[in-house]
Amino acid sequence: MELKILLFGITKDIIGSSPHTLNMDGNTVANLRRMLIEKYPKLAGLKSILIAVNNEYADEELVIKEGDEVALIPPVSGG
Amino acid sequence: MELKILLFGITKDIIGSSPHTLNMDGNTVANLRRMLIEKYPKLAGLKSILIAVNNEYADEELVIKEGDEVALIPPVSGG
Amino acid sequence: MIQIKEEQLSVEEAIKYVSYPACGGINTFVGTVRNSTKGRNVLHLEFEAYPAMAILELKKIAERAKNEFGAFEIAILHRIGKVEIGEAAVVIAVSSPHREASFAACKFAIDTLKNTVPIWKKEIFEDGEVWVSAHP
Amino acid sequence: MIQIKEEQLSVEEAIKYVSYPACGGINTFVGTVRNSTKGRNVLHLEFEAYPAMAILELKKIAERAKNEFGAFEIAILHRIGKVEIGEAAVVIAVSSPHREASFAACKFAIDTLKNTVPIWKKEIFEDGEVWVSAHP
Repeated sequence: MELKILLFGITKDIIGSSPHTLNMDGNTVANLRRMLIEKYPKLAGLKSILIAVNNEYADEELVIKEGDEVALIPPVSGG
Repeated sequence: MELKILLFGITKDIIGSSPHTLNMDGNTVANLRRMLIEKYPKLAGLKSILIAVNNEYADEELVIKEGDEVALIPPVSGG
Repeated sequence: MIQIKEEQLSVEEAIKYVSYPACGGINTFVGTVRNSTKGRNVLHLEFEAYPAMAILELKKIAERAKNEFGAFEIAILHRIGKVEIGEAAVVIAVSSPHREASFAACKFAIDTLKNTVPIWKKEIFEDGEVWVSAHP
Repeated sequence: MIQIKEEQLSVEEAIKYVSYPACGGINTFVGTVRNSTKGRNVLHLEFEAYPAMAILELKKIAERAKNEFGAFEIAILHRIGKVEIGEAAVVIAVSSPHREASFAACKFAIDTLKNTVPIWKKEIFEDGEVWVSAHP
Protein backbone atom coordinates (compact mmCIF):
# COMPACT_ATOMS: atom_id res chain seq x y z
CA MET A 1 0.00 0.00 0.00
CA GLU A 2 1.31 3.44 -0.91
CA LEU A 3 0.89 5.81 2.01
CA LYS A 4 1.20 9.59 2.24
CA ILE A 5 2.37 10.64 5.70
CA LEU A 6 2.07 14.14 7.12
CA LEU A 7 5.21 15.33 8.90
CA PHE A 8 5.55 18.11 11.48
CA GLY A 9 8.28 19.69 13.56
CA ILE A 10 11.37 17.59 14.00
CA THR A 11 10.04 14.64 11.98
CA LYS A 12 10.05 16.91 8.93
CA ASP A 13 13.68 17.79 9.67
CA ILE A 14 14.57 14.08 9.96
CA ILE A 15 12.57 12.58 7.09
CA GLY A 16 12.14 15.42 4.62
CA SER A 17 9.26 17.37 3.17
CA SER A 18 5.62 16.72 4.01
CA PRO A 19 3.66 14.75 2.90
CA HIS A 20 6.14 11.90 2.65
CA THR A 21 5.22 8.99 0.36
CA LEU A 22 6.06 5.47 1.51
CA ASN A 23 5.38 1.93 0.30
CA MET A 24 4.16 0.14 3.37
CA ASP A 25 4.64 -3.54 4.29
CA GLY A 26 1.82 -4.79 6.52
CA ASN A 27 -1.06 -2.53 7.46
CA THR A 28 -0.99 -1.73 11.17
CA VAL A 29 0.28 1.34 12.95
CA ALA A 30 2.92 -0.92 14.57
CA ASN A 31 4.16 -1.98 11.09
CA LEU A 32 4.41 1.64 10.01
CA ARG A 33 6.29 2.62 13.15
CA ARG A 34 8.80 -0.24 12.68
CA MET A 35 9.40 0.63 8.99
CA LEU A 36 9.93 4.29 9.71
CA ILE A 37 12.37 3.70 12.54
CA GLU A 38 14.37 1.24 10.42
CA LYS A 39 14.56 3.70 7.55
CA TYR A 40 15.11 6.80 9.75
CA PRO A 41 16.95 5.67 12.89
CA LYS A 42 17.02 9.24 14.22
CA LEU A 43 13.30 8.87 14.97
CA ALA A 44 14.24 6.42 17.72
CA GLY A 45 16.13 9.21 19.47
CA LEU A 46 12.98 11.28 20.01
CA LYS A 47 11.30 11.37 23.42
CA SER A 48 8.18 9.88 21.85
CA ILE A 49 6.57 9.46 18.50
CA LEU A 50 2.85 8.93 18.09
CA ILE A 51 0.95 8.16 14.95
CA ALA A 52 -2.36 9.81 14.19
CA VAL A 53 -4.85 8.29 11.78
CA ASN A 54 -7.68 10.51 10.56
CA ASN A 55 -6.90 13.16 13.19
CA GLU A 56 -6.99 10.75 16.16
CA TYR A 57 -4.09 9.26 18.10
CA ALA A 58 -3.96 5.63 16.97
CA ASP A 59 -3.26 2.44 18.89
CA GLU A 60 -0.47 0.19 17.61
CA GLU A 61 -2.98 -2.45 16.48
CA LEU A 62 -5.06 -0.09 14.33
CA VAL A 63 -5.25 -1.13 10.69
CA ILE A 64 -4.45 1.67 8.26
CA LYS A 65 -6.63 1.72 5.16
CA GLU A 66 -6.15 3.28 1.74
CA GLY A 67 -7.12 6.95 1.89
CA ASP A 68 -6.60 7.34 5.65
CA GLU A 69 -4.88 10.57 6.72
CA VAL A 70 -1.75 9.45 8.54
CA ALA A 71 0.53 11.79 10.49
CA LEU A 72 3.65 11.44 12.63
CA ILE A 73 3.31 13.30 15.92
CA PRO A 74 6.64 14.05 17.61
CA PRO A 75 6.52 15.31 21.24
CA VAL A 76 4.11 18.24 21.27
CA SER A 77 5.22 21.55 22.78
CA GLY A 78 2.41 24.03 22.34
CA GLY A 79 1.32 26.60 24.88
CA MET B 1 -11.86 58.86 76.57
CA GLU B 2 -13.87 60.24 73.69
CA LEU B 3 -13.47 58.05 70.64
CA LYS B 4 -14.38 58.59 67.00
CA ILE B 5 -15.23 55.30 65.33
CA LEU B 6 -15.34 54.72 61.57
CA LEU B 7 -18.34 52.71 60.43
CA PHE B 8 -18.80 50.76 57.20
CA GLY B 9 -21.43 48.62 55.53
CA ILE B 10 -24.01 47.21 57.87
CA THR B 11 -22.49 48.75 61.01
CA LYS B 12 -23.33 52.15 59.56
CA ASP B 13 -26.93 51.01 59.04
CA ILE B 14 -27.11 49.77 62.65
CA ILE B 15 -25.30 52.56 64.51
CA GLY B 16 -25.70 55.60 62.31
CA SER B 17 -23.45 57.95 60.40
CA SER B 18 -19.66 57.63 60.32
CA PRO B 19 -17.58 58.63 62.22
CA HIS B 20 -19.55 57.82 65.36
CA THR B 21 -18.46 59.55 68.58
CA LEU B 22 -18.52 57.54 71.78
CA ASN B 23 -17.41 58.02 75.38
CA MET B 24 -15.51 54.92 76.22
CA ASP B 25 -15.20 53.15 79.60
CA GLY B 26 -11.93 51.27 79.88
CA ASN B 27 -9.37 51.38 77.12
CA THR B 28 -9.04 47.96 75.47
CA VAL B 29 -10.57 46.67 72.27
CA ALA B 30 -12.51 44.18 74.41
CA ASN B 31 -14.03 47.06 76.42
CA LEU B 32 -15.05 48.84 73.24
CA ARG B 33 -16.63 45.70 71.78
CA ARG B 34 -18.63 45.09 74.97
CA MET B 35 -19.88 48.70 75.12
CA LEU B 36 -20.94 48.73 71.51
CA ILE B 37 -22.84 45.45 71.72
CA GLU B 38 -24.64 46.61 74.88
CA LYS B 39 -25.63 49.87 73.21
CA TYR B 40 -26.42 48.34 69.78
CA PRO B 41 -27.59 44.73 70.38
CA LYS B 42 -28.07 44.19 66.62
CA LEU B 43 -24.26 44.07 66.30
CA ALA B 44 -24.38 40.73 68.14
CA GLY B 45 -26.43 39.30 65.26
CA LEU B 46 -23.65 39.79 62.73
CA LYS B 47 -21.54 36.85 61.59
CA SER B 48 -18.47 38.58 63.00
CA ILE B 49 -17.30 42.00 63.98
CA LEU B 50 -13.64 42.94 64.06
CA ILE B 51 -12.10 46.12 65.30
CA ALA B 52 -9.26 47.78 63.44
CA VAL B 53 -6.91 50.22 65.15
CA ASN B 54 -4.71 52.35 62.92
CA ASN B 55 -5.57 50.25 59.84
CA GLU B 56 -4.65 46.90 61.42
CA TYR B 57 -6.95 44.20 62.79
CA ALA B 58 -6.59 44.49 66.57
CA ASP B 59 -6.46 41.83 69.29
CA GLU B 60 -8.98 42.07 72.13
CA GLU B 61 -6.22 43.06 74.60
CA LEU B 62 -4.91 45.98 72.55
CA VAL B 63 -5.05 49.29 74.42
CA ILE B 64 -6.66 52.08 72.42
CA LYS B 65 -4.98 55.46 72.79
CA GLU B 66 -6.18 59.00 72.21
CA GLY B 67 -5.87 59.81 68.50
CA ASP B 68 -5.90 56.21 67.30
CA GLU B 69 -7.98 55.58 64.17
CA VAL B 70 -10.59 53.03 65.22
CA ALA B 71 -12.94 51.26 62.82
CA LEU B 72 -15.63 48.58 63.07
CA ILE B 73 -15.17 45.87 60.45
CA PRO B 74 -18.31 43.81 59.78
CA PRO B 75 -17.89 40.62 57.68
CA VAL B 76 -16.04 41.64 54.53
CA SER B 77 -17.48 40.71 51.13
CA GLY B 78 -15.20 42.16 48.48
CA GLY B 79 -14.22 40.46 45.23
CA MET C 1 -0.15 47.70 41.18
CA ILE C 2 -2.85 48.06 43.81
CA GLN C 3 -5.91 50.13 42.98
CA ILE C 4 -9.32 50.78 44.50
CA LYS C 5 -11.36 52.96 42.22
CA GLU C 6 -14.79 53.94 40.95
CA GLU C 7 -13.93 53.64 37.25
CA GLN C 8 -14.22 50.44 35.20
CA LEU C 9 -11.34 48.01 35.60
CA SER C 10 -9.09 47.05 32.70
CA VAL C 11 -7.79 43.49 32.45
CA GLU C 12 -5.44 44.56 29.67
CA GLU C 13 -3.90 47.19 31.93
CA ALA C 14 -3.37 44.65 34.72
CA ILE C 15 -1.82 42.12 32.33
CA LYS C 16 0.42 44.77 30.81
CA TYR C 17 1.62 45.79 34.26
CA VAL C 18 2.69 42.27 35.24
CA SER C 19 4.23 41.32 31.87
CA TYR C 20 7.99 40.81 31.86
CA PRO C 21 10.21 39.12 29.24
CA ALA C 22 11.40 36.66 31.90
CA CYS C 23 7.85 35.51 32.65
CA GLY C 24 6.17 32.76 30.67
CA GLY C 25 2.79 32.65 32.36
CA ILE C 26 0.16 35.15 33.44
CA ASN C 27 -2.91 34.05 35.34
CA THR C 28 -5.80 36.45 35.64
CA PHE C 29 -8.96 36.34 37.68
CA VAL C 30 -11.88 38.61 36.90
CA GLY C 31 -14.74 38.65 39.39
CA THR C 32 -17.88 39.87 37.66
CA VAL C 33 -21.29 40.81 38.98
CA ARG C 34 -23.82 38.02 38.58
CA ASN C 35 -27.44 38.69 37.71
CA SER C 36 -28.83 36.57 40.51
CA THR C 37 -28.05 35.24 43.96
CA LYS C 38 -29.93 32.42 45.65
CA GLY C 39 -32.55 32.66 42.93
CA ARG C 40 -33.21 36.39 43.39
CA ASN C 41 -32.61 38.86 40.56
CA VAL C 42 -29.85 41.33 41.34
CA LEU C 43 -30.23 44.81 39.78
CA HIS C 44 -26.71 45.95 40.55
CA LEU C 45 -24.10 45.97 43.32
CA GLU C 46 -22.61 48.69 45.45
CA PHE C 47 -19.16 48.31 46.94
CA GLU C 48 -17.89 50.29 49.88
CA ALA C 49 -14.27 50.22 51.08
CA TYR C 50 -12.26 51.39 54.06
CA PRO C 51 -9.72 52.68 51.57
CA ALA C 52 -6.54 53.19 53.62
CA MET C 53 -6.83 49.84 55.36
CA ALA C 54 -7.98 48.01 52.23
CA ILE C 55 -4.88 49.22 50.38
CA LEU C 56 -2.69 48.00 53.25
CA GLU C 57 -4.34 44.57 53.27
CA LEU C 58 -4.03 44.32 49.49
CA LYS C 59 -0.33 45.17 49.75
CA LYS C 60 0.10 42.36 52.29
CA ILE C 61 -1.55 39.96 49.85
CA ALA C 62 0.74 41.13 47.04
CA GLU C 63 3.82 40.63 49.21
CA ARG C 64 2.76 37.13 50.23
CA ALA C 65 1.89 36.25 46.62
CA LYS C 66 5.48 37.12 45.71
CA ASN C 67 7.30 35.73 48.73
CA GLU C 68 5.29 32.59 49.42
CA PHE C 69 3.63 31.73 46.10
CA GLY C 70 6.30 32.61 43.55
CA ALA C 71 4.51 35.49 41.84
CA PHE C 72 6.95 37.64 39.88
CA GLU C 73 4.58 40.61 39.71
CA ILE C 74 0.97 41.09 40.70
CA ALA C 75 -1.77 43.62 40.03
CA ILE C 76 -4.94 43.81 42.13
CA LEU C 77 -7.70 46.20 41.07
CA HIS C 78 -10.97 46.55 42.98
CA ARG C 79 -13.97 48.56 42.00
CA ILE C 80 -16.05 50.60 44.48
CA GLY C 81 -19.35 52.40 44.10
CA LYS C 82 -22.10 51.16 41.81
CA VAL C 83 -21.19 48.17 39.65
CA GLU C 84 -23.57 46.87 36.98
CA ILE C 85 -24.34 43.23 36.10
CA GLY C 86 -21.51 41.72 34.04
CA GLU C 87 -18.98 44.38 35.00
CA ALA C 88 -15.74 43.47 36.76
CA ALA C 89 -15.69 44.08 40.51
CA VAL C 90 -12.16 42.76 40.90
CA VAL C 91 -9.26 42.03 38.56
CA ILE C 92 -6.13 40.18 39.63
CA ALA C 93 -3.21 39.42 37.31
CA VAL C 94 -0.14 37.45 38.32
CA SER C 95 2.97 36.73 36.26
CA SER C 96 5.58 34.11 36.99
CA PRO C 97 8.41 32.42 35.09
CA HIS C 98 6.46 29.13 35.10
CA ARG C 99 2.71 28.79 35.00
CA GLU C 100 2.00 26.78 38.18
CA ALA C 101 3.05 29.68 40.40
CA SER C 102 0.84 32.14 38.53
CA PHE C 103 -2.23 29.96 39.15
CA ALA C 104 -1.40 29.33 42.81
CA ALA C 105 -0.60 32.97 43.58
CA CYS C 106 -3.71 34.27 41.82
CA LYS C 107 -5.92 31.80 43.67
CA PHE C 108 -4.29 32.73 46.97
CA ALA C 109 -4.83 36.42 46.22
CA ILE C 110 -8.56 36.22 45.46
CA ASP C 111 -9.27 33.76 48.30
CA THR C 112 -7.44 35.98 50.80
CA LEU C 113 -8.94 39.20 49.44
CA LYS C 114 -12.39 37.83 50.11
CA ASN C 115 -11.42 37.05 53.71
CA THR C 116 -9.31 39.95 54.88
CA VAL C 117 -9.74 43.10 52.81
CA PRO C 118 -12.20 45.63 54.27
CA ILE C 119 -14.50 45.98 51.29
CA TRP C 120 -18.25 45.41 51.50
CA LYS C 121 -20.74 44.43 48.85
CA LYS C 122 -24.40 45.38 48.88
CA GLU C 123 -26.78 43.56 46.56
CA ILE C 124 -29.61 45.72 45.26
CA PHE C 125 -32.81 43.83 44.48
CA GLU C 126 -36.09 45.13 43.12
CA ASP C 127 -37.60 44.95 46.60
CA GLY C 128 -34.70 45.71 48.91
CA GLU C 129 -30.99 45.52 49.49
CA VAL C 130 -28.65 43.29 51.48
CA TRP C 131 -25.08 43.62 52.77
CA VAL C 132 -23.59 40.33 51.59
CA SER C 133 -22.38 37.85 54.25
CA ALA C 134 -23.17 40.20 57.13
CA HIS C 135 -25.39 37.72 58.95
CA PRO C 136 -24.79 34.05 59.79
CA MET D 1 -14.24 29.60 20.88
CA ILE D 2 -11.31 27.61 19.53
CA GLN D 3 -8.80 29.40 17.30
CA ILE D 4 -5.38 28.66 15.85
CA LYS D 5 -4.09 31.68 14.00
CA GLU D 6 -1.09 33.71 12.90
CA GLU D 7 -2.39 37.04 14.19
CA GLN D 8 -1.82 38.37 17.71
CA LEU D 9 -4.15 36.98 20.34
CA SER D 10 -6.57 39.16 22.28
CA VAL D 11 -7.27 38.42 25.93
CA GLU D 12 -10.14 40.91 25.88
CA GLU D 13 -11.78 39.02 23.02
CA ALA D 14 -11.46 35.70 24.89
CA ILE D 15 -12.87 37.20 28.10
CA LYS D 16 -15.71 38.83 26.22
CA TYR D 17 -16.58 35.52 24.58
CA VAL D 18 -16.87 33.64 27.90
CA SER D 19 -18.68 36.42 29.81
CA TYR D 20 -22.25 35.66 30.82
CA PRO D 21 -24.49 37.42 33.37
CA ALA D 22 -24.85 34.12 35.25
CA CYS D 23 -21.07 33.79 35.71
CA GLY D 24 -19.23 35.36 38.61
CA GLY D 25 -15.67 34.34 37.85
CA ILE D 26 -13.41 34.29 34.81
CA ASN D 27 -9.98 32.76 35.00
CA THR D 28 -7.53 33.48 32.21
CA PHE D 29 -4.16 32.05 31.40
CA VAL D 30 -1.81 33.80 29.00
CA GLY D 31 1.32 31.92 27.97
CA THR D 32 3.93 34.39 26.77
CA VAL D 33 7.28 33.90 25.07
CA ARG D 34 10.19 34.12 27.48
CA ASN D 35 13.48 35.73 26.55
CA SER D 36 15.59 32.81 27.73
CA THR D 37 15.53 29.08 28.28
CA LYS D 38 18.07 27.16 30.33
CA GLY D 39 20.23 30.30 30.39
CA ARG D 40 20.27 30.77 26.60
CA ASN D 41 18.87 33.93 24.98
CA VAL D 42 15.85 33.25 22.80
CA LEU D 43 15.40 35.54 19.79
CA HIS D 44 11.87 34.44 18.99
CA LEU D 45 9.71 31.33 18.67
CA GLU D 46 8.08 29.61 15.76
CA PHE D 47 4.97 27.50 16.23
CA GLU D 48 3.77 24.87 13.81
CA ALA D 49 0.44 23.08 14.11
CA TYR D 50 -1.34 20.13 12.56
CA PRO D 51 -4.38 22.35 12.27
CA ALA D 52 -7.30 19.94 11.71
CA MET D 53 -6.19 17.59 14.48
CA ALA D 54 -5.17 20.42 16.83
CA ILE D 55 -8.65 21.92 16.55
CA LEU D 56 -10.19 18.51 17.33
CA GLU D 57 -7.97 18.03 20.40
CA LEU D 58 -8.74 21.57 21.59
CA LYS D 59 -12.45 20.85 21.22
CA LYS D 60 -12.02 17.74 23.38
CA ILE D 61 -10.34 19.86 26.04
CA ALA D 62 -13.16 22.41 25.89
CA GLU D 63 -15.78 19.67 26.29
CA ARG D 64 -13.99 18.13 29.27
CA ALA D 65 -13.48 21.56 30.84
CA LYS D 66 -17.25 22.00 30.74
CA ASN D 67 -18.38 18.47 31.59
CA GLU D 68 -15.76 17.49 34.17
CA PHE D 69 -14.47 20.79 35.57
CA GLY D 70 -17.56 22.96 35.70
CA ALA D 71 -16.56 25.54 33.08
CA PHE D 72 -19.58 27.45 31.84
CA GLU D 73 -17.82 28.66 28.69
CA ILE D 74 -14.24 28.45 27.50
CA ALA D 75 -12.11 30.11 24.84
CA ILE D 76 -8.77 28.69 23.72
CA LEU D 77 -6.65 30.70 21.28
CA HIS D 78 -3.26 29.51 20.03
CA ARG D 79 -0.82 31.40 17.90
CA ILE D 80 1.19 29.79 15.08
CA GLY D 81 4.04 31.13 12.98
CA LYS D 82 6.64 33.55 14.33
CA VAL D 83 5.97 34.83 17.84
CA GLU D 84 8.15 37.52 19.40
CA ILE D 85 9.41 37.72 22.99
CA GLY D 86 6.66 38.89 25.33
CA GLU D 87 3.83 38.10 22.91
CA ALA D 88 1.09 35.65 23.81
CA ALA D 89 1.45 32.17 22.33
CA VAL D 90 -1.70 30.90 24.01
CA VAL D 91 -4.73 32.49 25.68
CA ILE D 92 -7.31 30.51 27.64
CA ALA D 93 -10.34 32.08 29.32
CA VAL D 94 -12.86 30.15 31.40
CA SER D 95 -16.03 31.43 33.00
CA SER D 96 -18.02 29.71 35.72
CA PRO D 97 -20.75 30.67 38.19
CA HIS D 98 -18.27 30.30 41.09
CA ARG D 99 -14.57 30.95 40.92
CA GLU D 100 -13.09 27.61 41.98
CA ALA D 101 -14.31 25.91 38.81
CA SER D 102 -12.85 28.62 36.59
CA PHE D 103 -9.39 28.10 38.11
CA ALA D 104 -9.57 24.30 37.96
CA ALA D 105 -10.90 24.20 34.39
CA CYS D 106 -8.34 26.72 33.13
CA LYS D 107 -5.48 24.79 34.75
CA PHE D 108 -6.79 21.53 33.30
CA ALA D 109 -7.00 23.16 29.85
CA ILE D 110 -3.44 24.49 29.71
CA ASP D 111 -1.93 21.35 31.28
CA THR D 112 -3.76 19.12 28.82
CA LEU D 113 -3.08 21.37 25.84
CA LYS D 114 0.65 21.03 26.51
CA ASN D 115 0.34 17.23 26.54
CA THR D 116 -2.08 16.36 23.77
CA VAL D 117 -2.50 19.11 21.17
CA PRO D 118 -0.36 18.68 18.05
CA ILE D 119 1.42 22.02 18.09
CA TRP D 120 5.20 22.35 18.07
CA LYS D 121 7.43 25.12 19.29
CA LYS D 122 10.86 25.90 17.86
CA GLU D 123 13.17 28.17 19.83
CA ILE D 124 15.37 30.35 17.67
CA PHE D 125 18.73 31.27 19.25
CA GLU D 126 21.53 33.41 17.87
CA ASP D 127 23.48 30.30 16.97
CA GLY D 128 20.83 27.74 16.11
CA GLU D 129 17.33 26.50 16.67
CA VAL D 130 15.72 23.70 18.66
CA TRP D 131 12.35 21.92 18.54
CA VAL D 132 11.32 22.09 22.19
CA SER D 133 10.92 18.79 24.10
CA ALA D 134 11.68 16.67 21.03
CA HIS D 135 14.53 14.76 22.67
CA PRO D 136 14.67 13.08 26.09
